[in-house]
Amino acid sequence: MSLLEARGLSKRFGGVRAVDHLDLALAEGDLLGLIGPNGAGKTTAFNLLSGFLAPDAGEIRLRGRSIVGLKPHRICQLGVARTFQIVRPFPRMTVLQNVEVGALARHAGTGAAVRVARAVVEQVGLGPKANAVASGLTMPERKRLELARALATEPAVLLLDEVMAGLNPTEIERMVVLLREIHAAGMSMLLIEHNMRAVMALSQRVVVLNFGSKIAEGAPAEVARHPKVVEAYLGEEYVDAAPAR
Amino acid sequence: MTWLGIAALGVLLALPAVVSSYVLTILIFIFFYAFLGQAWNVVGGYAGQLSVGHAAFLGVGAYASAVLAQEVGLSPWLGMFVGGALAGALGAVIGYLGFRFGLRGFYFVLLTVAFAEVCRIVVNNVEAVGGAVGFYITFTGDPRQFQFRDNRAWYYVTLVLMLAATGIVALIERRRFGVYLAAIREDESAAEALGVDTLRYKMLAMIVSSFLTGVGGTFYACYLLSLQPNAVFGIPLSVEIIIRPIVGGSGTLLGPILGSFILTPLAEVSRYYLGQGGWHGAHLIAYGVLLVAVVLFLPEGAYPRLVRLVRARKRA
Amino acid sequence: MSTVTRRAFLKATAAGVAVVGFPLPLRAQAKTVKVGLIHTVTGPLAEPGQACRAGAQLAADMINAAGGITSLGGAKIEFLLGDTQTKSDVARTEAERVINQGAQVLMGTFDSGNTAAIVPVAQQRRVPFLVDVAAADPITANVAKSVKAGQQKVQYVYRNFPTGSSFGRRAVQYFNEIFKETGQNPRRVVVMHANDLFGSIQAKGFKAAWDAAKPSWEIVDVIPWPEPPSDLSTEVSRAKALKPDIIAPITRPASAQLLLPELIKQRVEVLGVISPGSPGLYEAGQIAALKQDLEYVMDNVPWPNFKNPKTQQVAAEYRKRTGGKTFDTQSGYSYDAVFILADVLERAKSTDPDAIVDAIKKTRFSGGLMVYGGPVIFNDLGDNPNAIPAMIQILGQKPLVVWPKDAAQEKLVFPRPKR
Amino acid sequence: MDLTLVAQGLLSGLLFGGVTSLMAVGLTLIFGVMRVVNFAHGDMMVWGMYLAWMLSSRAGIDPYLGFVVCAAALFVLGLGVQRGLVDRILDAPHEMQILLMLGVALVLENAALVAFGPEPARVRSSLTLPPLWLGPLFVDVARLITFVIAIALTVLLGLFLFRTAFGRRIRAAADNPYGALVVGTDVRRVYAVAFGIGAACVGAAGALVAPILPFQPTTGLGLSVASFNIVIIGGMGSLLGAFLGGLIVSIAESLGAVFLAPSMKELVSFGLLIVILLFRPAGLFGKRAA
Repeated sequence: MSLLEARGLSKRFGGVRAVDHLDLALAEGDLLGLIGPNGAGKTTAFNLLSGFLAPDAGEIRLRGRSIVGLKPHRICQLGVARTFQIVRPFPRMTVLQNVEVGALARHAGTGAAVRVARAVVEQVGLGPKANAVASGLTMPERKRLELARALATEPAVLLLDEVMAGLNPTEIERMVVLLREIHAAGMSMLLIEHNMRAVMALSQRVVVLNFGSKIAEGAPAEVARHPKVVEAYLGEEYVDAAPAR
Repeated sequence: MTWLGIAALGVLLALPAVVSSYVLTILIFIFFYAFLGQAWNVVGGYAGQLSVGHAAFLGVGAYASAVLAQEVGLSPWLGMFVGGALAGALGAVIGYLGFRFGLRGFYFVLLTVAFAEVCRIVVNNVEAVGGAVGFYITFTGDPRQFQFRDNRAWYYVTLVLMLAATGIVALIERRRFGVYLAAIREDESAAEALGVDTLRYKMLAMIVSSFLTGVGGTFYACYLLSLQPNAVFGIPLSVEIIIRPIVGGSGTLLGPILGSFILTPLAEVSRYYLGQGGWHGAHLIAYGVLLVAVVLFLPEGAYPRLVRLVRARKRA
Repeated sequence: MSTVTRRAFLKATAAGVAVVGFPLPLRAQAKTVKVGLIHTVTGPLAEPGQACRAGAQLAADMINAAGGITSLGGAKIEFLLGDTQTKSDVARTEAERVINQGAQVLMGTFDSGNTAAIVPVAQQRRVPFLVDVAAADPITANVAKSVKAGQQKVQYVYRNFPTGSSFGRRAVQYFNEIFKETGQNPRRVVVMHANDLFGSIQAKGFKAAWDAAKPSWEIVDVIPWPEPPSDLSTEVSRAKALKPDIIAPITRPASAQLLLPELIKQRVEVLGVISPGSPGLYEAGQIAALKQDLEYVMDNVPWPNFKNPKTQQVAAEYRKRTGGKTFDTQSGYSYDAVFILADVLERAKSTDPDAIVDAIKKTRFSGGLMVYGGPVIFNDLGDNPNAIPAMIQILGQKPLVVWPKDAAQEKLVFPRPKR
Repeated sequence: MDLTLVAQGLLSGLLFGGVTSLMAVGLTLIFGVMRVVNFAHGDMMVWGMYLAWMLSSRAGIDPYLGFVVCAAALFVLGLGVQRGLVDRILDAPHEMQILLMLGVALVLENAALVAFGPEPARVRSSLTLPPLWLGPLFVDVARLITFVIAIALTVLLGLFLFRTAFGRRIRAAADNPYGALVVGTDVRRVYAVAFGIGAACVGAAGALVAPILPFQPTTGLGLSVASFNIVIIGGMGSLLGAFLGGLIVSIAESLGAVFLAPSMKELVSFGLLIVILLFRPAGLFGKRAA
């Protein structure tokens, strides 16, 4: 049984099919990359999976249980955590407090939550900044904070929306290492990424979206050669540090 | 800090022995508005849901306990909780409608203003509670009826109200509830993504806030002995309730208290010095200028600024 | 506790409570009687509150110029001024402040709610409180009730102003007398009133008195409007559709300026416009603004007795001081209250609160300038049953008393002439 | 129910609505461009009224002409308030913006009290013609003139915003401040002018209503709240919404006075507001919810 599975997932905005009959399956311990040109429907797919949008049609199951129609906070409590492409730290709270909010999803007491938060902050390498106010962080630090908060909810699946965007090559390298560590510790991940090198380096499998539909799926190397994928990316500039949309 | 708190509390406890009834009255209103500000702070400060209709909760609480006391003979000691519960229920209704339909920012402000105005207009037209003439409470000075002959008793009553509300807020602040409220204030969607049931926590904040405000209504009724809809449900009172915590620093534990200790005496002083001559209204101009100055020079509120000053001094 | 230690203490705690700089009580200072004069000087009721203050100040100046309170060695009346901002919490604080500054008597406040907030201060601090203007019955009645029930020993709150219920009774009585006098037989009366504190007190009192008296005419509808209104044209259309013989409006100054022109514009044909009690309808400013729209309108208000030559003089002086304002209900009653107070102090020969209360209870004062039904006395509720309104009518652009007959300056005109 | 009465209520409400529309248009412009809620809006209007009153009583200028001067004066006031105060707090938390505007409102209200005293004032226009009668219905000429001028001013404002380069910049800034910044508009200048125009609208509205509506220094709060209602009902930031919303609210209250106890008539507009907030928070004519 898949850990997280979507079948026939569809969402329209007006006349536009943002996501069209998408099937996705993620097994325990998977690290699946979700790629596609701008506007392919990747973020919409995330919003559907995490409950921020309700699908027009289709089914989403977490460990076989339907989570369609549940509120985002409920889905998070069930074990699906997400990050936002445009990071949304709680600006006037410290790094530790930011992460504590995530930890409170599993630990009702603030004492336990703070302990978990401290550990996660260390894990993502924000230890020295634990008591800094979030609004003062640099972009790479914010990306790590975003990741840390999601991790602190102790999810079964982590949905990461372009955590590399806006980072320079060195920083990307460090983020890749960090994600590998987290994955190695047993975390299942679904990764939206614009940075091809990072996706190829991290993912075991890649799903390619275009105009809301899946056009290819498979190991990174084969997908990259897929004619439909090549066509979809034709004319699309992809550089290492592709800016956020 | 702890020692400072204990010393301050000691001074507050001892004050009635040495100051005049007039100073006591000022302190009573400082405490009372700090209490109301603290109650508002739960939803308006911590949760960041700006209600400019809190007078409605005060009014409901005040009318409920006064009418029950006068018509049914229920002691306001119990009536204050009935009033609080009714205010809490009204808060739940307003909160549910506002939050369920996703009203944020200015839309929520106007929803709360509109509900308070609806209450004001309705009560103005309900003859059973006196309509626009208002509801008058007999002065008995009987402690069983929540009335006191001595201002010192009122002083301790309001001091307890303020400390109790502050204690409740302190408890909330340190718990999951408080952390979640702050997260909601900062970024609601992000909080939702981290497992925060935002609707539930905003509702809880609204209910706690309106309940406390409703409890305060009983003090208003029994201390001032008459209730007029335009006064207790009016926008000016809602504004009085919110300005102190905002000036002091909304979403901070001591902000409402500090704000009240700043604004109430300043209003008093400016009324005294500017209210004597022929320039009726000059003192309110001064008060308005003061509010503007606070926004320009203390944009995060007085308490956070004070904390930064103290820290800077310690470091130096 | 001595003043010195109190001052020292206050200085020590000044950071917390910015009260340094308030004059402290100097009770020992001789030759003045300190009166806390607290009115609605700012806020929505600023206009009548300022008139009260001006009337009282005129009276005090006159008393002081004539030698003050003889029995107290020529003590002068000194006012400690207070402003309630038309808010009850401020009213209570102001009362405490003036008492702290040494006020031996309180007067005020125009607004019934603000007045009620001062009542417990007067009772607790044992400072006699003479209400100059405020109509809600419970202000005094509630104190009398608790004294009767033994919850209070002494009543310190007294009022020289018609109460809401007495207003209504007089209005119905005058309506009947005027209809009889002029041989008219109107049937349909439409009451239109401002739904604020004073307006609804008047409307309720009028309706209750009408229910009790069962006169030959009928109140066909009561149309209240929110005060201040932004528009009254629909209300007037509604009244017109009821085919009234009499429009009985209860207005505030602002709503009068909307209502009366609207009645003319919409050609509401009635025998007369008779108000059961509208404060401010007769102000010089109102007459200037409303001009012919106000002509022949009658208003049942507490009013100065201009048949008294003294009233004429005082009114002229008042006009001079205030830049052309009419000596009216508010200024007149506050003026009288100060003279009643002077009379009380003369007889009390002391500023001891209980001596003052005793003297108040024994008051029989006939020097008032308002229209009274007899000398000023205080009944067991603490009210003056002889404080009565008079029917005034705007004739030749002047407010003139037309009823009761013995106070009438001019013969009343009813029904009003057709335009 | 008397049909004449209903028709009269409709007509009176419609004619009065012209001014409330103009007032709301001013507010919606300020909100749309700066996302700042002008709690001093009603008090600015009261100053427009007092200026009209001074022009009329001191210089003999009829308010139906004097409104131009009032609009100009309020434009300057609005510009000053924006440049001196609002401009500094555009990024401040909402509660600080509210506090600031409440402070400004308090100053304006009490400055009027000090300057003009508490008595209700009213401006006399020399154009006091007898009402027109359409069968059983009457039309108050003062209201008719006010209505026509108010509508003309709104149309002019619309033309300015939609047909001139600067107007387009204001609208662009309203749609997306960052976008406008990128295309090189001097956003601060646009903001100041937008605030000025918003204040000028309410100044003109004040002058135009002064012959119909008596006013006091305390009149402002009620007008502010009424403007908020209209703007929400019509759709925040929507010019057309504010305009039609003003007419709708005025008519609704007028009919409320026919069908309810008139002292409850304000319930109609607040009830309408609550229903709109809950079911169509973008307002009747707004584009989308916040």
